[in-house]
Amino acid sequence: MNKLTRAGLGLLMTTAVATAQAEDVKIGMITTLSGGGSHLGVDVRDGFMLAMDQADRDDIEVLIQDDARRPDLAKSLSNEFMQRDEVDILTGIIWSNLAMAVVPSVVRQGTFYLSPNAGPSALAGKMCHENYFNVAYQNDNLHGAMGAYMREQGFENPLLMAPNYPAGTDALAGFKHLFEGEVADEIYTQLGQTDYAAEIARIRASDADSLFFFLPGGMGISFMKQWENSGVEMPVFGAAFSFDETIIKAVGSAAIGAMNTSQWAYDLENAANQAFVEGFQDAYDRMPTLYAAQGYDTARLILSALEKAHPSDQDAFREALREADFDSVRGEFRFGPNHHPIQDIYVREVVEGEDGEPTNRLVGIAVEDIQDVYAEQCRM
Amino acid sequence: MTRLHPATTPEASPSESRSWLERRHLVHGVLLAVMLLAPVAAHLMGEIYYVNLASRVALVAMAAVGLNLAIGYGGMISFGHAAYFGLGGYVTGISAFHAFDGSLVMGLPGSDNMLAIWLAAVLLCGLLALAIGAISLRTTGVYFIMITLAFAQMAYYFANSWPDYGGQDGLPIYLRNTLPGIDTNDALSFFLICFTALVLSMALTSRLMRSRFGAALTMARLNETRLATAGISPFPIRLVAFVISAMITGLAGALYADLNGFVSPSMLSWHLSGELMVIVILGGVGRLYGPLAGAILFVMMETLLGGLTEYWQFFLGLVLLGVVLFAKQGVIGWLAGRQQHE
Amino acid sequence: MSVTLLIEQLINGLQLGTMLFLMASGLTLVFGVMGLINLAHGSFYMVGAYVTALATVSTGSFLLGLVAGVLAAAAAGAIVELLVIRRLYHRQHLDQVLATFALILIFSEGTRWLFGSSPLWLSPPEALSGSVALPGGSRYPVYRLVIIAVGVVVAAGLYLLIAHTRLGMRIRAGESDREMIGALGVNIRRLYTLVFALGAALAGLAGSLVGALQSVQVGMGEPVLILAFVVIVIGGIGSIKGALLGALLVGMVDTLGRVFLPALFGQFMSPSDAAGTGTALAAMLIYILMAVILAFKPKGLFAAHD
Amino acid sequence: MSESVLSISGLHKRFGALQATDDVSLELKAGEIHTLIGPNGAGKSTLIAQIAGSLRPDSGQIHLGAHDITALGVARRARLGLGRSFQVSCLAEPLSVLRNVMIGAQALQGHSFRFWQPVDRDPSLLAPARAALERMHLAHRADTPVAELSHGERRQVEVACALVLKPRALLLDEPMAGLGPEGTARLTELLETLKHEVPILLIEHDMDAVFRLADRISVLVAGSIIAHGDSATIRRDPRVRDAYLGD
Repeated sequence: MNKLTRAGLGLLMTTAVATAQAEDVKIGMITTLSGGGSHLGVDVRDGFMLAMDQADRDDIEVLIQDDARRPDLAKSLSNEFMQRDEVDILTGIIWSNLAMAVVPSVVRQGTFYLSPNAGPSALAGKMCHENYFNVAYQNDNLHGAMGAYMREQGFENPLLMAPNYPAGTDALAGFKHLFEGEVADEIYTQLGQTDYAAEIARIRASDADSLFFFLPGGMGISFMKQWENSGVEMPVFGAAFSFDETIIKAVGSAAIGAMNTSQWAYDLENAANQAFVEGFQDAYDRMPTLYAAQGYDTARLILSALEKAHPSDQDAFREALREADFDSVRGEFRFGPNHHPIQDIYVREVVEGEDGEPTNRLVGIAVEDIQDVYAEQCRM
Repeated sequence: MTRLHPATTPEASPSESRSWLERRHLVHGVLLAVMLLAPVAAHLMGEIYYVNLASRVALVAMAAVGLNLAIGYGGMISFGHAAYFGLGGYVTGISAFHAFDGSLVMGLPGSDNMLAIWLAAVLLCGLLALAIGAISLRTTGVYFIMITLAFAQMAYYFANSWPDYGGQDGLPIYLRNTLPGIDTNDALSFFLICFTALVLSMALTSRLMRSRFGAALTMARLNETRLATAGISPFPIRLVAFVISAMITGLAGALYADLNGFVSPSMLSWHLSGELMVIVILGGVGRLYGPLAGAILFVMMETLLGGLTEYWQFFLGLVLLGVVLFAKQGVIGWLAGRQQHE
Repeated sequence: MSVTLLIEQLINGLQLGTMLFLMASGLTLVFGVMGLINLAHGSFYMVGAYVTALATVSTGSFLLGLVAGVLAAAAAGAIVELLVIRRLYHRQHLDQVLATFALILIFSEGTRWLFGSSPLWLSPPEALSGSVALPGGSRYPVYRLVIIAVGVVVAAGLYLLIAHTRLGMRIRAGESDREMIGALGVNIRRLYTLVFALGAALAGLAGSLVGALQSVQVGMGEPVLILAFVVIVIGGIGSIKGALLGALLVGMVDTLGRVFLPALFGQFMSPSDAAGTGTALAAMLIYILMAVILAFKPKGLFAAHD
Repeated sequence: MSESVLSISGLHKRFGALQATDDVSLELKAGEIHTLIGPNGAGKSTLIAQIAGSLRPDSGQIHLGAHDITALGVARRARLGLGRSFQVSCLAEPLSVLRNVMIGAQALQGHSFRFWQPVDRDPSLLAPARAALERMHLAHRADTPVAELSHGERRQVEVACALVLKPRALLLDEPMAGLGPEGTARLTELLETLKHEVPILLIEHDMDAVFRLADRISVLVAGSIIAHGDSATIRRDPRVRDAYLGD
């Protein structure tokens, strides 16, 4: 139900102006908690709050709002956070089109924005900004890594499919950049589409030798279920977004055998990751996805920076963020000049777990120390 | 054309009408005072968020004033007024976009001067309404409702498909447009612009309805055959009213885009058309101050209830159902007494 | 554009058409007999899908789930008719639009309150999953063929009911002259509740079938509702024959438009822009179709009843 | 008698198998009341609808003075001076009597796309409207909403609405229906004086009023005019008697 815009307290009831002590920090989280893409936002929020609870600090206040994957709603929520709550840091947005609507004006008004997921190419390149950090990846990274991997595996004529929004175009551009070969076709679907009959028919009619698709959240679930029933025989590849734990559980056996690239896997051997996975399962009794890992890392980055400086001192806090002096669940983690991560990308395979449910098993490294191609376009 | 008697009932006897008049003016005065003083108070307390909220109420009310001219005074149940609200918004967005990077739109330079934008928005919405009205007003009853909905959906999907202006992802307006001599970035100044636009739109509607055109439009609504038999053909009267109604809603949309700093196809969605109708009904259809009362009630419910429960629309549904089934007069009817000939 | 692709897309269009007919038939019936436009018709589609999803999980059988879904939608229809719709018959269209708009809010937010806002996933039953070979050598999902079959059976059943049963005779009489059948001693109130519940059941059936294929989430009924309105307006409000033709027409135009327009634009635009422009223009096609038909026949193709 | 004000020639209208208007021609001359009588179902209202413009004839011509108004709409014909009243009164119930009448005055004074001058204090509209009400002895009811009027008063308002158009021809569709004896008498007396200003084509069932008022009578049966002449000849005409009077 489209709401003109959602807002907090009433028109006539003016709140007593909260006198913020000097060291108090307010963090605003706008993420998707309803609709087809809700499990991504729920995981980012849960991962983020897990780190905050573990840190157990009473001087940090986290305000959370649901954007229902609507750009206009995300924009008005960000206005609300900045004008009414005067937050120091904003984070949480999952979808790149919402990030493009919100981030440019937020960072120009002196508020830090730490993206736990959306990494549109524009914000990594010419529209980069000193107050904008991306803790997850630049959208192309995971897709580019899969392009490189498929080239090595000898596939010559893949068919590419993604939703028609910034992250979708980034995904296929990133894939082609490192795949370097010819592609059978590029199919763009509607964001939030649930019926893929027409697309499956086009895939069946094409002469592709493999399918690479980027369909996060509910879109991935709908497609994979309809793909299984369509009887099309073709190896399937994607980035972790199309094969995160929640998707492969809902899709079931159809996902077995699919390969996907991710900058995180729950079976990565490092202390921080083991602590995170156990902590997440104890707190929420479900397996974390990469979104939860990204939410957790974003919170730990903020906590590490707060040790050194308060956001009101912008330069000092920015330096603290740049150092990224925290042990990430992905192991080694550092920022490039455009505040986007330089990190390893791993390959995972969907296999049948002990409990019969499909799960991702780490296979190996697809690309080491990948850096996005847009870094040199960024003038900070 | 279905004959709609929204809230017009026979005139009260002279003695009763004098007390009725005071009550009506009192209510109108209070509404305007609240609309003006609340944001000024919020401004003094440095709560710019509530000043912007008041601007939103004023603009939503103005959009509803436009719709009320069509539904309340003209008896034309348009289920597609979001098309004009959204078009107005996109005129602002596109003009600012081209002013920002200097490129041309169909040969015309973009401009970030609000006066130019408002003029363009009003003209374009008028033209769109002329085209849509010319076809839609040939149908009657349910078909009119459905065809206006269809045209708005066409506008919605067109906005979705236009890649240059962000399509589904919408179009951010990084810098609010300017007005000579006024700092439009100051929340209170922008509110005063919106408030003035609202009051002007209400004054225009009131003046319009007392003029010869208004007399003809009222007769077209109440008894189309009588109007034709008296020598005035109803179609052109309705079409002009439909165009003026769209212009007012379109101008509200243009200002709304500047308030939010963002335009997206959701400004054209049929939900918005529905919400504007809800505001007109809640306030009292065919009443001059209905849209203002309806907009205040709607936004108050959204902010107060929205703060308490995420499912505030459930209660909005119940309230709306109650008003439609039991309190046809709406808030104004309940507060200011039954309809008189305004 | 290979032949197999064309065949498969035509069947996809047919499947969307039958789905739209299930929705549109109820909508046009309610308007034809009671002269009432019901925006909340999409909510019964959603109710059917949710109840089917839950019942299938608890009983383990899709068939039982389906029956539960249809019955739940019919019950919801009857309750809504008794409490709200009954007061609207003699009100103007504005009141009907707003009252049923309010019902959308109540149903959507109520469902979100009860079932939360993330979608439920339900896969079609084992027997109906997988694909079957088509004569042309390509394969086609069994479940979608089942949906087409169910649609055809229901269409035939509806035709028989309207043409050859007592209830059907009353419905046709009600369509032509509402006051008259009241005078003839037909229990109008019961007939209206029955017709409304029947319409809701049809919508619930459509929702249940689609829910297993795609996803069950709040607001899933709304896009289909708008399409259903286009269908009944094109077909002529109140006419079942019009609803059937309108549904097939819109199903084909929408599906084929969504496939072939992007391919057409793909010749001279980037794939992403082509897809965006193509799909949106495809969506606009059906509204342009509707406006054109209304411009020439202001009462739709088979204007049985104003 | 002087030349015709309203002339209908060769009018045909068919609804499927039913020939509702079968080659009808008739004249309305200045200063006369031409009455049209006929049994129910004779096609009187179809004929009136074609003359007033709400129905398009299949063939035939209608002239108002020098103007060929066959293809014109209702509003255009009204402005050219064709006033009419309805068999079932057709007024804006919630509006006052005055407002119902004023709309006609407004139509005569050019287009209605005037957005500024308020109507309720505009003498150029109020004067003609009040004058028309005066003629119909309704001045005292000017500010009363039509909804509160008696049936008879509504008939009078309908005629006033036609008069305000300064008509050159008047179509009255059973104005006496539902009037009491006193109302009928008053209306009859008014029509007698009115006919010298504007000729009247009168459709009426009240035979006393018909025979008293009519200068000429045409009898319409099954869509065509079977007899035509003054009251005396019509009263004696055998065809009329068995087709219609039957006494």
